[in-house]
Amino acid sequence: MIAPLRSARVVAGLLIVLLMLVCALGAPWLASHDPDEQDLVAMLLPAVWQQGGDWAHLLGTDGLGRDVASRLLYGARVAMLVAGTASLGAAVVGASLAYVAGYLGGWVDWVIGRAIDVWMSFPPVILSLILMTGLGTGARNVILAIVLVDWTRFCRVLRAEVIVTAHRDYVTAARLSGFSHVRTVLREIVPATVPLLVTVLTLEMGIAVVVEAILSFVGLGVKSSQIAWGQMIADGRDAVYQAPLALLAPVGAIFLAVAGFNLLGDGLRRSLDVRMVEGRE
Amino acid sequence: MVEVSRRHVLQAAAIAPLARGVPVWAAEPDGVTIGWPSDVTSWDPNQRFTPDAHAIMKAVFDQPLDQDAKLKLSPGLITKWDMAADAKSLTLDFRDDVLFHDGSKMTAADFRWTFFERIKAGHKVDIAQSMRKVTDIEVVSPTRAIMRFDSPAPTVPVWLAFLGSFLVPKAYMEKVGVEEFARKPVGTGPYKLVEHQMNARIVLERNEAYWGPKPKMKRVTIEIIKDPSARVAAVQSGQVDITINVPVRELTRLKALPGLATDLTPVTKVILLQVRNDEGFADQNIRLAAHHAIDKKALSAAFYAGAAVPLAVLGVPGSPGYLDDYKFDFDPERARALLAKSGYSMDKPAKIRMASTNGQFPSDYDIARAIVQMWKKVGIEADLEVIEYAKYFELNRGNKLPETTLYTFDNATGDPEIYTGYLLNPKLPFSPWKDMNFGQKVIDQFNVADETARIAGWRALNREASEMGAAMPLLQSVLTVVRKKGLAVVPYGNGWILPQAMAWG
Amino acid sequence: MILWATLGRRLVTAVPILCVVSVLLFTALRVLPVDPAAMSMPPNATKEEIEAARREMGLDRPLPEQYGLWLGRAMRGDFGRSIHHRRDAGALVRETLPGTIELALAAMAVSSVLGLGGGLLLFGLRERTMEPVAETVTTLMMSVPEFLWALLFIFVFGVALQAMPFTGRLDPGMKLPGLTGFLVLDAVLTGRLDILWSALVHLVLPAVALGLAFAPPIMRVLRASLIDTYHEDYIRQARLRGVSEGRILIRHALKNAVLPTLTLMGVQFGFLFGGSLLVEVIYSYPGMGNLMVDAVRNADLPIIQVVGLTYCVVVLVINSVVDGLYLVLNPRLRPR
Amino acid sequence: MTLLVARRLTVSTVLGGMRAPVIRGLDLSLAPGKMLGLVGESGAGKSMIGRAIAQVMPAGFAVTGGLLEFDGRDLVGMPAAARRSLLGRDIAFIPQEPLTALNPVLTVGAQMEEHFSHLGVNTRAERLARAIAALEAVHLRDAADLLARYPHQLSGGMCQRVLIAMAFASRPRLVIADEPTTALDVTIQARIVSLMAELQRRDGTAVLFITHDLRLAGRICDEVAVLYGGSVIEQGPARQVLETPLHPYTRCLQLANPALSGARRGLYALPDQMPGLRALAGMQGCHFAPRCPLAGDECRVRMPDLAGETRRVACWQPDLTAGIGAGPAPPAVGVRTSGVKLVEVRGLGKIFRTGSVFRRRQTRAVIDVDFDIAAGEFVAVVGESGSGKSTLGRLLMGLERPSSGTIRLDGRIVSVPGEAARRHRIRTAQMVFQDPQSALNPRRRVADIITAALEAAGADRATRAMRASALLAEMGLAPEIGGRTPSQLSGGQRQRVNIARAVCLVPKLLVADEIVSGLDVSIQAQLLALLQRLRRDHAFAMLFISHDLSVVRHLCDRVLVMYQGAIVEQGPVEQVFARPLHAYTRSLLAAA
Repeated sequence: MIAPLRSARVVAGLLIVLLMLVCALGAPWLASHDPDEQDLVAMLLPAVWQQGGDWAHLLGTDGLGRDVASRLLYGARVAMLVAGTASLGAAVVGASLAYVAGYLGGWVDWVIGRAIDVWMSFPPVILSLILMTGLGTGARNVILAIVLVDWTRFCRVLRAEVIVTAHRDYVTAARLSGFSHVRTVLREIVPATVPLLVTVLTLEMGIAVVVEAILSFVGLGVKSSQIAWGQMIADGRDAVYQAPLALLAPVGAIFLAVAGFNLLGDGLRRSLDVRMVEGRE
Repeated sequence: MVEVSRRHVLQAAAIAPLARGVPVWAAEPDGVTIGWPSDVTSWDPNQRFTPDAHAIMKAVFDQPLDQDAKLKLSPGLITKWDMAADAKSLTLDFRDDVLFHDGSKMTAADFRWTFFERIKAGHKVDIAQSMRKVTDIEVVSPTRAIMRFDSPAPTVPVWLAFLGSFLVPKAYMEKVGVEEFARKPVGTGPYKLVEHQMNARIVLERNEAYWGPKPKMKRVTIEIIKDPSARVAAVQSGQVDITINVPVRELTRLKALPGLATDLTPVTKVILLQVRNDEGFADQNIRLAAHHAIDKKALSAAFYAGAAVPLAVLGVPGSPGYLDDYKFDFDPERARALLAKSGYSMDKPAKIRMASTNGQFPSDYDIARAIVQMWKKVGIEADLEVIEYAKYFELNRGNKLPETTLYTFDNATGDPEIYTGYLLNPKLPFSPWKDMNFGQKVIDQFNVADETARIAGWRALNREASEMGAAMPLLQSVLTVVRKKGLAVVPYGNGWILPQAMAWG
Repeated sequence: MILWATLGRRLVTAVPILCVVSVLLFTALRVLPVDPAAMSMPPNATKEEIEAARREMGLDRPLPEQYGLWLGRAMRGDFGRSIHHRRDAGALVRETLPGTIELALAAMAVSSVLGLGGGLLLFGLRERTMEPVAETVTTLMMSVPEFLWALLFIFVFGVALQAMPFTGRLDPGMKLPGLTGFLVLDAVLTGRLDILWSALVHLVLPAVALGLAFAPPIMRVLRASLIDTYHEDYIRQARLRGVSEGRILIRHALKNAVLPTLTLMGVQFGFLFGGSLLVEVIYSYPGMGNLMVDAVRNADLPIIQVVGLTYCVVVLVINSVVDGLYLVLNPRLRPR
Repeated sequence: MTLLVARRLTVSTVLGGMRAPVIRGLDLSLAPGKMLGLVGESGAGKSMIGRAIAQVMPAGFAVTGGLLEFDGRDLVGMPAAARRSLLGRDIAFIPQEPLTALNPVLTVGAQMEEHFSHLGVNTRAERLARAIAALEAVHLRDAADLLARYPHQLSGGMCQRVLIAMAFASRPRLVIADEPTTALDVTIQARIVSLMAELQRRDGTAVLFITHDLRLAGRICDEVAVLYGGSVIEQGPARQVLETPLHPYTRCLQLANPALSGARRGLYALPDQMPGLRALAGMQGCHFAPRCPLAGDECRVRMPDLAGETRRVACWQPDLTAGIGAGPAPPAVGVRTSGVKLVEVRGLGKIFRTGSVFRRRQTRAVIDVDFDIAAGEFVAVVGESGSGKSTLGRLLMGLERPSSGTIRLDGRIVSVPGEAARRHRIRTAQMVFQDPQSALNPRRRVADIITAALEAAGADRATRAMRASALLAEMGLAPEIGGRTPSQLSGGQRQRVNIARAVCLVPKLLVADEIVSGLDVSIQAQLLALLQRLRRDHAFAMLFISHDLSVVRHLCDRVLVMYQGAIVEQGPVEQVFARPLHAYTRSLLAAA
């Protein structure tokens, strides 16, 4: 497990992800203001380096006089929470089905394969919108929606890998050695697919950040009382002329977070010698 | 770097339309392009009450009755109306010089079709509700009709000037059917619909055969731009000549740009919090605390450049029901004290739910969020939910509105009856306040005949409503307009921006 | 012909998929805490009137029966009436779909050109010093989803440079020919070059924003499959026959390497079609995406249903087309 | 006069910062019209020579010394364009894997047309005519129809014929054939070889025939050069080299090959394997010395040169070579069989159903098969690919469910579903897989792999460790191998590990599917010796699936001949091989 650390991408990605985690976990200490604290006389202040900027508001304030930098930090919490739990959830659901389908084959595989077909005929954005319509807003529902939409990503990619592995003679040999099906899967197939799983998981985290931002942007994401980058973008759009940073800062934060996960995933893919998986494939 | 780009924006704004291979967006001298925040969902004007589309409807169709500048009923297609003493019949005289866009003549038969036959034929029209009491419309001659009611209906003339009351041609509609009519409407209004591309554009052309004053603009293009920042960009780049409902804070910036003018007009619309009389707001102390905790002046300053007048009662300054001498103070201390009386504090906040629209009127969502913060500081924790305007009635009908909802109410007439009488009438769909003690007083007030007593009664009820926390009026709404300097618009007190009232000066 | 047989088979498999999708959509949306009947009535409607409307809409019947009812009507092309727009839902989709398809096709073109071109470029850079730089750039590009591109483009080209229009599909004041709904096509058919130009200019930012987001994976897959292909025996054998390098790339390698790329593009274009929704919202582009977002906000069930279904149909069509193309390009799938 | 000349040719790569030669100081010459066999085991560098001629080498490899000339022109320094005009025209290549050497997305016609266009045939009509003529020259029927087909629609043999047709289309002066028959079935191999010989005679082409099969090279080539560790160690007229090898390595190779006819003899099993590039780079003296049974002190210090006139050999003491004798005498066949029936198969059939709902397809892989295996008996199954022999093995192991018939193992019917039958089956029978690459989990240590059965049975760590070291010793593997992962092992070592796992709990029956195919002869001889020793020690029976008749003859007691899913002939090996009754058996034997 040391080998990946020699990849510059992995290190860069890890650093960014760590930075995001520090921001998320340390937001209460790092933030200079209460992120919800409004100041109706200090709205749309410029950033510190701009004319009229003030050290009190590093990145200026938004349309309600809230500190953009502090909101950015707190926004990382939802982003990281959703990225972590949603992708893990999707991985658990998708991978379990992939192992079952790929190993057992037959009608089980057929049913799961058709389920994937049905899911794949829905563009993810549309499906998550519809799900959120049904589920209602809130971080928990965003996570649920992402799990319900993106399990197919894991299932599709892993299922192919499981089928390849399951056809290896050493899997047959394990059965012939007297192992049960469950032990065979756990012993021979799961370890072979872990690098792929980790890679897809990492890339999925980036996707989850984007999906959460998209949903919050159209107002179907987290609750309005929660601080999310997507909402900051939606808010910042109204004042793009007065305070462009209120829009650009969350855009940059999303980009950085996604880039972190992508660099990490990409680096892992290379150093763990996983076959090609593309970001949104 | 951002500073540089902003300066660049300003410079570029001036030259953009001239330079580069960008299509030229400047309008023709007798045409105008309007950036409009909402689309017309259906061209059947009777179908639905849509305040947003009312101005556009008024360009294509005419109402039987109109309102003058002082918002009093005035002749429209109807020249004379005469309500019987028992208020069970209404005699109407029509103009005889009105042509529909297809060239056919408008007669009383069209009136009967619109307000009676359509409803009986089962067309899904909202005016069916306002014309519920109509038993028949008797066509005496092409220019005279008599409406008959099953019970006294003194408000029918008002309804004839209300949303959704537009005259449609019987012959044409019967020929093409409702669906087709909704696509290719024919009215009597000053403009004809030339083209409508959903969610994008409406193109109107002057009706040269119009019976009334001829509009100045030959061609009116309405660009549907729902996003406020996009509307700002559009007017700034010259894509549109005029737009409305832009965030007030943009006005200051846009005013400074060469070639642009801005208007900020107070209108008859009130911004208020509608409240329930139960659940988290069952306790009057909490309601009053919530009201006292809101710094209306700060809201006005922050979101309406101070132009929106803070209100103490339901009504706008200058309207008969308004109480100039009554104040409802911004007093967080008092709010805290009231909450303490009911056992709540910052540490143990009272919990309520709140709803707001987002984009229905300028800065609505921001105001809601600002209020949530103001409440937080006194010990009220509000869970804010965004709803669509259309959902308000549905939720209210099911008694599912939260404790409080940020709401605007447009009263083009300014009459107190249509403020408090509507907003706090438990029998009408507007009010989540279902308490019949106060509600009965409101309903009874409708029957007061004497004008002085009527106004006095409403004023008393206005005061009572505020004092008991049944209503939380916030601000008088303002209309924001950004237009090219050369474009003149006649201002309407109720905020209408009518194409027929525009001219290049 | 085999191509038609495969497309036919695709369509046959698409029917059950659509059925399942429609059932899922139907049940999912019935769980919603909204009352379509109440929403379709004016504010001052009475309870009895709403009850009548509910009966008329069939909402009082059991769910399977409601579905049967809906399906029966849908078969006849009647998808119900929009609650919000008070119009035939199918007609609304027919009006907005061409715009979305036009945008998606333009974005697919952008995405294909950038993806394939970029893939060739990346391949050309293999084992050069620039390679890690180029790859990092693609990784970073992959980190910008379509809605960020869209916002950035508005900010840069619309707001800061004022070089490009970024709302709608046409300049104000231009009359839409209105033949097919595909503006570019209509403009060409009617010979209106001004409209053609305006439509194209309006298409640039949204299409590039959308296309750009889906190009990097195509680049990388093409590069990877080209590298794989160059390890194949037949490439070496062609070299051993004295075939020139240029010919090897174009005639031997690209034809093979494009196959995995095509598979990816099929999936990508399905996603791209969904991604058009956000771009439409951001660019106030009148298309199905805006219709959908409106419908979602207004809980306009008939619209959500038919729009959701339409997205599926289009994705299935895209997949079928890609499958067909794959078949044309890949003789191995033909029978022995 | 010589057409192709290599003088002190050295091809190197860089390994761990050090230059490692793959071919060192190679001397070769090939006269026009002659056929030179280049023989060697894997790693000898034989394919690299062909690649060097075309200068199409894997990344990192380059000619670092010496001279390589074709018709007096320097092939290495020549401009690429000039070389390209030689390739396909004067120098043609026939590849090892015909199925992958044709572009799958282009029709045969398109590829042949391209070739003729390269050869300067300008009109399409003429190109097509030439293509048809070329295909007819390699005895392909319906040539015109063939042009419209894609490679996947052809069999391996047909593809190879197409490639041969293209190679000889320009009447080249030199054809380089790199293991052209290895990927093909036995019966087809013979036909391809004779086709090449025919065309070579027709055009007077010189052929460089690269192969691992000494016997094959000896049969068809004019001259043979034997490679070891990147250099030629013996060269001479083919028959002479085959019959009286001068180099100990050649002699050992010859003795490691089991004979198909004549008296059964022991195999000479060379120890270890050819050293890797890194080891060779640092080696002094004769590269073969570490494995040579005759190596003396001088051999280990000084590298001998290739010396001699018509017979050339690189050895300090070639006169001793003839003294190397065959290995220990083979075990007497059939003696150990007890007559107790271990396996009884009756009416066994297997039908595979494939295809979609729309187009069901059935393949009858095994048809109504009856046979027995006695305890301790080695039974071979032979047949070409697709004859159902692997399926038979998998049926026996319960890896496929029979469509009909019964299998009785050690007195109990195991061809029924259920855990009890499975337990009984895997206790009685174990399987050795064909491809050790696939059969060994790359993530596990060897010791874990070979004691997996103990782990499954719940044995503790100490028991497993003990069994592991015993097994390693038994397989002739060093104890430290137990701590390695499969990727760190050589091919021969992997196959031993593969066998060790199967014999861990000492089953009564081993099913071995092609376990020595694809291995070098010397490794093959080692494994055969190992199997014989294990048989002696444990007295298990074996179902030995193989396509190699000489190996079967060497190892097995009885043989089942399978053809298209059915057993067409069975009996004692010697009897069947000497007097085949079925026509298919006869053709198999004729081709071998």
